[in-house]
Amino acid sequence: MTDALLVAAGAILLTVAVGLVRVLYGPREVDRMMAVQLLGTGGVAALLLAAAATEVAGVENVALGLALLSSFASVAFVVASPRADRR
Amino acid sequence: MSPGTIAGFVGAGLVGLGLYALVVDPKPLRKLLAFNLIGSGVFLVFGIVARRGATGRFPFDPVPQAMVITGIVVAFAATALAVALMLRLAEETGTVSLDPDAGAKPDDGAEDK
Amino acid sequence: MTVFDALDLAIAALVLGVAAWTIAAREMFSAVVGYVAYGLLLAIVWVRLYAPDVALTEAAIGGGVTGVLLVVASKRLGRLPQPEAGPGLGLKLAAAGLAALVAGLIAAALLYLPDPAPSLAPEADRHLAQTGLGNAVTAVLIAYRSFDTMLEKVVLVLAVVGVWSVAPDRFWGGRPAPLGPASPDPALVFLARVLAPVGLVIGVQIFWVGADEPGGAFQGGAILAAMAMIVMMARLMRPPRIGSRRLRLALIAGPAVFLVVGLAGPLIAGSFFAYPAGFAKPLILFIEAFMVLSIAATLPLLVAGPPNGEGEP
Amino acid sequence: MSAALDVFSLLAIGAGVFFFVAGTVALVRFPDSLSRLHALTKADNLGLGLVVIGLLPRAGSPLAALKLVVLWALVQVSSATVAQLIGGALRRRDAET
Repeated sequence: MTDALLVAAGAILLTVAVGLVRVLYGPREVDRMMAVQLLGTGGVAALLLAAAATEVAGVENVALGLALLSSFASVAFVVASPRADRR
Repeated sequence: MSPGTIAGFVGAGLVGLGLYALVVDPKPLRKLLAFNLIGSGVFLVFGIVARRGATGRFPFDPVPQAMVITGIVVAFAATALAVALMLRLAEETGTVSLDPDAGAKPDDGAEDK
Repeated sequence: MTVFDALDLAIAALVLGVAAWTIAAREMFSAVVGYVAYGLLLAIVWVRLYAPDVALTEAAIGGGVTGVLLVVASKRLGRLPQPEAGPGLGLKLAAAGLAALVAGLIAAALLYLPDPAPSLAPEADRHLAQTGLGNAVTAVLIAYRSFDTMLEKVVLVLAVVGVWSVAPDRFWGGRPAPLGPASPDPALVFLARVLAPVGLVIGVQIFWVGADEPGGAFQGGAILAAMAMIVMMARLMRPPRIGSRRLRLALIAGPAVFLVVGLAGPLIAGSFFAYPAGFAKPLILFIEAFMVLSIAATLPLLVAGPPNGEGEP
Repeated sequence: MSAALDVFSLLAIGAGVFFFVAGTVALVRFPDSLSRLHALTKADNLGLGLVVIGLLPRAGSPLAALKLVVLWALVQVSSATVAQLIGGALRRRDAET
């Protein structure tokens, strides 16, 4: 069961890694931000699975922090963009 | 391999990548990113020293880990200060460059408000 | 064990790949996005190194707060003309050689680390009961090496002073520029209204459990700081006037309380920065509470930057 | 009983992984930004939700289970809102050009 959970975590990380090619190729800035968003959600899922598999104390707290904050860069992107367009 | 060796090599690689970009890239914000890469590489090396210090009750040595935590916070403070300096420099000279001649146009774009 | 090894190798390749992307990307914004992704990945690496305290710090500061700082900065700087002239091939090769040499030396040093590894973990464990704490990392930060941590808080205050000091004289004492646009998207206002109260509870909880589990003043304070930032981005709150006395008190409360307790050490416990036996844990939590306040005030101000006249109506 | 729960966990987590894969395929293969955004936010939130459901029976205490649910709700709210924000920014920029 532990191995299965780890394999699932690895599979999610792998798909997230594939998604990161959007950071490379864009073509638009939003596409790059979306890949980071995917990394946030996938990272939370992978951490939860790893936490259940390894029982290192406190990993759920890391996942909680990541869940809370992983969208901040995207919010900053949206908030900073229109100002750039108007000037 | 002892636990965390791979992460240690990642740390060494990050220091190398960051050092190269710090020397080669002329843009200040890119230099700042490179500097942060070096920093996190060093933190990872601390991390594997902490992991190797595992004994009995702890799977890690808490002293290097605590140092990394203060290090991350101080690195953020330094980054924020550097960004503030960069934005102010850009406001003064109208360009993003560390080259003293690049923005030497006293009447031009110094005040864009 | 093989599953772990494969996972570790994959994560290592991913981290190095994203790091290489941040220095190879042509546009500044793509590099910054790469760096944010890199920060999130590092949090996962720290979990694998059995360092959940560090992972939490990295997720909050590397992924959240730094992301906002850099994305906003790259957007502002990206509008200006960029000098393109890079160095010549010779310098590039020399730099690559230097970088490879340094990286190789570090890797070699790691291979020849002493075995068995020196460790302060037994020492930390032996005195843990005296502090009343369960989390050894928190004990190192606030009890064993408390002088470092106090000075590090002073560094944060100095950084704020440094950021403020680049303000033009005529704006001194005013407000930093707002973090968000004049008419924020209603969805953003909704997000700030939902996220901020939940984040407040989580931040305080992570500070509170930090005495015994992973977490602590830095992590909790950074989460609270991020919540203050999203509230400011949604324009539900303006950045405070930097001349405000209450703000300045909040900034120095952490190091000041720490210093006062540390200096009172000789009277109550027999030496500087020592805690009286049996009373250590409440005192540590007391100091940490003020540190949380100071960190939560400091980080958003570092992101907001100096007052530049845009903040005044 | 616990074997049945394990099977349930594996099924739910497997389905979650499937949705993550689907979201990534959409992100990589779909032709334009808006459809990528549309597919991605739904797929990976569903994926995380299924992973959380799969892990619920393994949570040590009701409080730990509650934490998992809160975590999922947080991701749900913030990623849905961010998708809305990004969509809005895209539309504004397309209107200008």
